[in-house]
Amino acid sequence: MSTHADTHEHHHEPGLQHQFEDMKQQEESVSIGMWMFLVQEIMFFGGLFTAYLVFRSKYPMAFAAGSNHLDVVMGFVNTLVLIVSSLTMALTVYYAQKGNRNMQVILILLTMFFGTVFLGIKAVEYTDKYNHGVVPVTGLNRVVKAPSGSGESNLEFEQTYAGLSSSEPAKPASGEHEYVNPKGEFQWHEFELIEHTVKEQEENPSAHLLTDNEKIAYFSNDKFDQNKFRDKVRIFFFIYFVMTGLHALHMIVGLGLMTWLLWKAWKNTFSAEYYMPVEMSGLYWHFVDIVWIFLFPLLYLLGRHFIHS
Amino acid sequence: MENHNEQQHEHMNIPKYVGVFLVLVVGTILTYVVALQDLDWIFPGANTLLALGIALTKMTFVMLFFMHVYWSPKLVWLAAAGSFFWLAIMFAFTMQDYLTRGSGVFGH
Amino acid sequence: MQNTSWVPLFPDQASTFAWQVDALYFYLIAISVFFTVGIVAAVFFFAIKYRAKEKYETPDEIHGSMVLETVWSIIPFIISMTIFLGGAIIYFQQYTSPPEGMEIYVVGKQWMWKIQHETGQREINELHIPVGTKIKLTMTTEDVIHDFFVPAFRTKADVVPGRYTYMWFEATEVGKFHLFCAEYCGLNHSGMGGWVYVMSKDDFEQWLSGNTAGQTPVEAGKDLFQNKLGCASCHAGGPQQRGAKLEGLFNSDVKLVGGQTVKADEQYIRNSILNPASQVVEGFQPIMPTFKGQVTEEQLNALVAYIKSLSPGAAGSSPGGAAPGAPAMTNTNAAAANKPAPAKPAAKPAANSNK
Amino acid sequence: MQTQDAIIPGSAPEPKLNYLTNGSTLRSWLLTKDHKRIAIMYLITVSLFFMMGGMYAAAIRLELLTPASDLLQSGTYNKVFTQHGILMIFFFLIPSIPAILGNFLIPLMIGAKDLALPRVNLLSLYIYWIGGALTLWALMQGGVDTGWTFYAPYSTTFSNTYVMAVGLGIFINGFSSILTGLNFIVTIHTMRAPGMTWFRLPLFVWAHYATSLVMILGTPVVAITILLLALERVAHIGIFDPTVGGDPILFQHLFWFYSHPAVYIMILPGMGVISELISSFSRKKIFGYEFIAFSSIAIAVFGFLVWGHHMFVSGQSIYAGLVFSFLTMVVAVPSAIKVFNWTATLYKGSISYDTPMLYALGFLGLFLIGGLTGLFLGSVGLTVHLTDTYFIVAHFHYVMVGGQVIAYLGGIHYWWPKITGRMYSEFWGKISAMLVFVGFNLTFFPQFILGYQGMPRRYASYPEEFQVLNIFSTAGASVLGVGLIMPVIYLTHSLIFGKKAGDNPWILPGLEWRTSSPPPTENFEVMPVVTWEAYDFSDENGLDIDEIKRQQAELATA
Ligand code: HEA
Ligand code: HEA
Ligand code: HEC
Ligand code: CUA
Ligand SMILES: [Cu+2]
Repeated sequence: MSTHADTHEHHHEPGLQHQFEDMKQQEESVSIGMWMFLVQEIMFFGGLFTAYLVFRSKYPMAFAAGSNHLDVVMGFVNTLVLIVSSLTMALTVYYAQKGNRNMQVILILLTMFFGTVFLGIKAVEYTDKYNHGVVPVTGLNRVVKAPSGSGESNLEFEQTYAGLSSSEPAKPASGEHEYVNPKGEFQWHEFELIEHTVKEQEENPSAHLLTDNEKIAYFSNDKFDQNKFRDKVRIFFFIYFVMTGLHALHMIVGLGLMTWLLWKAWKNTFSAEYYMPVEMSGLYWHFVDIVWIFLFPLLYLLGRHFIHS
Repeated sequence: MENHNEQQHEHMNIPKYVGVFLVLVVGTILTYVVALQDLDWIFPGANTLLALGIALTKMTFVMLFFMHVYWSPKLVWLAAAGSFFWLAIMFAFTMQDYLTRGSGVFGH
Repeated sequence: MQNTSWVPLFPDQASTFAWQVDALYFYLIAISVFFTVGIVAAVFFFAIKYRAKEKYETPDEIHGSMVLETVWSIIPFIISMTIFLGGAIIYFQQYTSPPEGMEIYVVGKQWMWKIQHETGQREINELHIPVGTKIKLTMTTEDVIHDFFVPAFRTKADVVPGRYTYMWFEATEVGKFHLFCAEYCGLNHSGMGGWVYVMSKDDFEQWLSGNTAGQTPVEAGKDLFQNKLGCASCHAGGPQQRGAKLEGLFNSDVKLVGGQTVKADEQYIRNSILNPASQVVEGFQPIMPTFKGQVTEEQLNALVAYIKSLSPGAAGSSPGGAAPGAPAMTNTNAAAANKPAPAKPAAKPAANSNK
Repeated sequence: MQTQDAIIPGSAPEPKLNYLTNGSTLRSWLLTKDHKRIAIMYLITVSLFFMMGGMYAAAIRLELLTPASDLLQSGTYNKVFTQHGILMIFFFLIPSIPAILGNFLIPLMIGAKDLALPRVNLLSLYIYWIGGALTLWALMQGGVDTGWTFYAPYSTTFSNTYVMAVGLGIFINGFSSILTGLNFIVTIHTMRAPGMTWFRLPLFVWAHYATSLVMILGTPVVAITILLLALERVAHIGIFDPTVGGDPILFQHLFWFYSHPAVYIMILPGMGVISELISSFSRKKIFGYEFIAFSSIAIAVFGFLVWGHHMFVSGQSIYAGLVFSFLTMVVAVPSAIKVFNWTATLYKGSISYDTPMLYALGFLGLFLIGGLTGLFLGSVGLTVHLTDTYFIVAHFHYVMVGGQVIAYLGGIHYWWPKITGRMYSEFWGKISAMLVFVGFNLTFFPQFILGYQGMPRRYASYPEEFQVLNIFSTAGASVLGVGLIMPVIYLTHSLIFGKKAGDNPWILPGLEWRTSSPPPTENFEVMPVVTWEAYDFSDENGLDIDEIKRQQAELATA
């Protein structure tokens, strides 16, 4: 495309690889390559979004319940943090194009700082989920001992367990829920909203409060079944963990990239002529931001309005 | 988006970056506030639709200005648009099955 | 009604769908032959006519023709639409159940078909139906996906865990037809099949009233063992054998997993059939499915009698009346797509399945 | 470099080193960034996987010789066909033409020094090796028995074989495919030589462009699907497991979203090869160049709209079934256009019958049958009867073996002199091509009949009335096996004993024929400038025919 057959005098430019004729060709190649990579990433997350879509349309109430359990404030703050980091990233590119080393270094550090804050908040959230026993994998939740005095038999565990789960939401005792979870299993005790909805639906059969699918999926022998509902909430949390987990993994890779950039910027590598690495890392960083822009409403906000109605 | 059209020929500068940033912040606050209102009276699912609308707008801003798609060659536009088109295919054709199950194949 | 020609080319036509599917098939064969013969003939003709007279000579250039391109895009498109329409019409019938008809419930399970008639009769790997009657199947599975396939009827449908699927057909021929499981379902997928018996309406009435008289318990047991219940698919001996050897079993001492030894009396045999997992023979996997609820008390007695007859030397004692027959499969007219509470996969050690 | 002289006067002297001789240490191979060396390393590994897959095929056919499952117990048989499918599809057929011939030839054909991202290219080879090694390890440990389609919930909850390890191997391998596709797209966009406009690109390049699109857009989805499957297996999370609210059909949607487009990854490159072969051996510009080029893109795009045709009886809605059936018919049309254009190219050509051309003609017939039987399967009412029977087995072997593998063999023969600088034995080449053709038809044609009869696939034992046709099939497979082993022998033999081929043995205008054989590491001594159309056999194509003939005569007497 932009090659010239006659000249071979191109070896003066920094960072030009042997297979290219000139910088322009190289930049174009790298940029297209990065965009193709992002396309690939979009499809990768796309599979998860499809799963989200399918299950949300199957079990909207369970998803709302699960979503309401998430900490909106943390999600909200995290969204802002990521947006700030996107701004600093964009400015990094801006200053790299200007060849301003100090600003680059400062902004990269800031970007990394906000990225780390994001991950930190995420870690707090995850720990919280661990403590509340809503990690959908058995064994990855906090093990809660039975109140002292209870025997060793499984039966007794189950009785305590059943008693708690069907009663009003477990009372906070010294900041913790008082439930029994010997194996670190998935826990779910919040049934007011759904039980309320079920009742309304039964009183008013023509209303569309539950979907046809839900009218089967949450019921056993025509009665609302907490266990079946719990399974569906568990699916929400599974999707939540896979999506945010994969997103966090991308953040970590992004931080790695930033470290490398920092090193390069420190050595003052970038200039108006050569700033591709910054620009490309920026594309990646913004992409990860965009994923979160969708995750926030889809995971944290989807059922909020039920609480307030 | 309209008010950014005149930037077509000049490059981004710091005030503009900050402007985009503010749009994103406002969008985030808006999406949060709106999520607390029950919009089901408009039509069921209005909340979700609105939330997605805001998210799409935010995404558009990030892509156009932070990722410089606005000034990029057609191929980049194509890649960006194409991948969302493909996502749409995946969603639409999967849901076309689920949403027509009731009266569908194995249904009575 | 088995096809007996040396190289059978077409399966029996035994349902109302069969001729339609066959007609579509012949239509497609005609199209295929037309295009294949046309193109292959053209290739041969060109290949001979225009073979290089001299190596590496250059013929005249031809660039292409818009007219031709249009023609050979539009014609295949039109033809393919006729194919689509034909298929769509048949498909619509196949998967839209008629309002009236005889309902039969089918449950797939690794690796057998359990069938229950509205009147309560239960069968395994066999389906008896009357000719000329619309049969509607309501199907599900206890474990993985299977597929109920009767080639002679030209129809099939997957059975999916966690929901019900439906299919229907109307048999047009009296006879015995293959029933296959067509969706891969694990170890004994190829053994998961049996027969569909299409009977005249009178015969079917006879069958419904359970008139299979004239057999001794041993004969009846043998029939159950080899055909009706599919025990032989595991216990037949030979390299396929996955189940324990039953010849000489009666009154012998059996070593169980866990070191215990028990005497194989009637009670033991009975228990092996109803609760196979409770006493697993050493050296075997606990794969034998339970037959609780699928065999009646008389059938159980017949089976025990038959298994005893495999050990001629052992002293016989008459099978005693034990607990009354267990209730049927729980699969009654539950709401469509209601979860049929599939059995948990039998004792899968977590360590194993995590590979 | 005599051919270059015609374009650029005063070019460089005869190259001393070619890509094979430029460095002979193991390190110089393993750390190479040269696309040609990477292609050779792919060739070797991919062939090994093909042989393994072939041995599994032999085991399948031997077992099916008799109705009972006597040679292999059903447990073993299940593993055998699963591993046959997995190795053949993910580790042989998908990388076959793109990673070997595409890798080797795309830079040569567009006049570039290398692919745009050589390090990414090497990375993709390593990823392929890692994924392959992991899979092989899992097969040695005990293998996997889920079928290559990994349907849930069998794969997630019931199978106690090495599903995770094999899944991980395929997951990793997927990224090799993604990176190759990415590299091709970038290369085709930015690395074309001056004058090499889009519509001067050989159709082989167009086909690879389309293939790459599918690789980038489809492969990530199967990656995430396998990831979910693995999570379901370890954590019993309920996304595919119906006992806790999951949906096994969702797995099928996600799987086929990739795997139907993937069948076009498995045929488009072959179609690219055939376009080259038919044009070259009729010595004519291909008929309807633009139509063939755009039909590749159309296949890639429409290929994403039809995945539900694998799920007609799975429990998806009647409406979805009809839509997918309709679109399946639409996607067949671009393939039809290609077939007609290839046939028309022969018209008034100057056709010679070297081995590659025999393969090309074989492809035409076999792909035709394979594709037309695809229409049987796309017609939903008929598929209800045909699905999961041997009819499908026959269909996909016709398109995959009769199509892509035959094209691959044709391509290997055709470019063998370019790749190695040596000529293979025409005599043995022709014999083997014919054995493959006959053996192939004998193996798989009876399976159409078996399928319509109702013999289900993945059966270790089958009712006796199906035996006769199965015997035919097994007999055919042995002929096919012999036909396929022969090239391994005579091609290897030719490496040392073959005649020197010369730079342009078939006297063709393509850019890849205008450099030396084997090409130098930098591909061209002098960067070419393209002034001719694709497949230009006229006098304006800048070839010095007399010089080429002189070189050939020299080689003949030497
Ligand atoms: C290289 C791989 C390849 C290719 C190219 C194709 C091509 C096609 N395939 Fe195939 N297919 C597979 C590989 C492939 N397939 C595999 C591996 C499976 C099984 C997977 C599994 O379950 O394990 C499968 C299964 C499969 C099914 C699912 C069957 C089932 O499980 O129920 C269907 C259904 O529609 C189908 C259809 C088609 C169609 C319509 C085409 C079309 O693209 C074909 C187009 C070509 C032509 C039509 C020929 C040329 C045309 C003419 C000469 C003109 C005449 C044309 C008209 C009149 C339209 N295929
Ligand atoms: C690229 C894909 C590909 C290729 C090339 C082949 C090649 C062959 N396949 Fe395969 N096949 C599949 C893909 C492929 N297959 C898939 C995806 C399935 C479905 C799996 C599933 O259900 O999950 C399948 C299933 C399948 C079945 C059905 C099994 C069943 O459902 O029960 C059968 C049965 O005949 C079969 C046979 C053959 C034969 C005889 C060949 C022959 O063409 C092979 C000939 C090749 C060789 C013999 C190797 C070449 C030889 C050498 C390089 C020399 C060294 C070799 C020896 C010394 C032996 N295949
Ligand atoms: C899926 C395979 C399978 C089927 C079908 C099957 N069995 Fe079994 N059977 C086994 C296996 C494996 C064992 C050994 C392990 C055990 O005891 O559970 C066994 C054990 C037994 C035993 C105890 C044998 C001993 O040596 O102590 C009896 C009796 C028996 N089966 C009878 C039957 C009868 C009667 C039927 C049919 C109604 C039947 N089986 C169907 C697999 C099967
Ligand atoms: Cu059940 Cu296959
Ligand atoms: Cu397909």
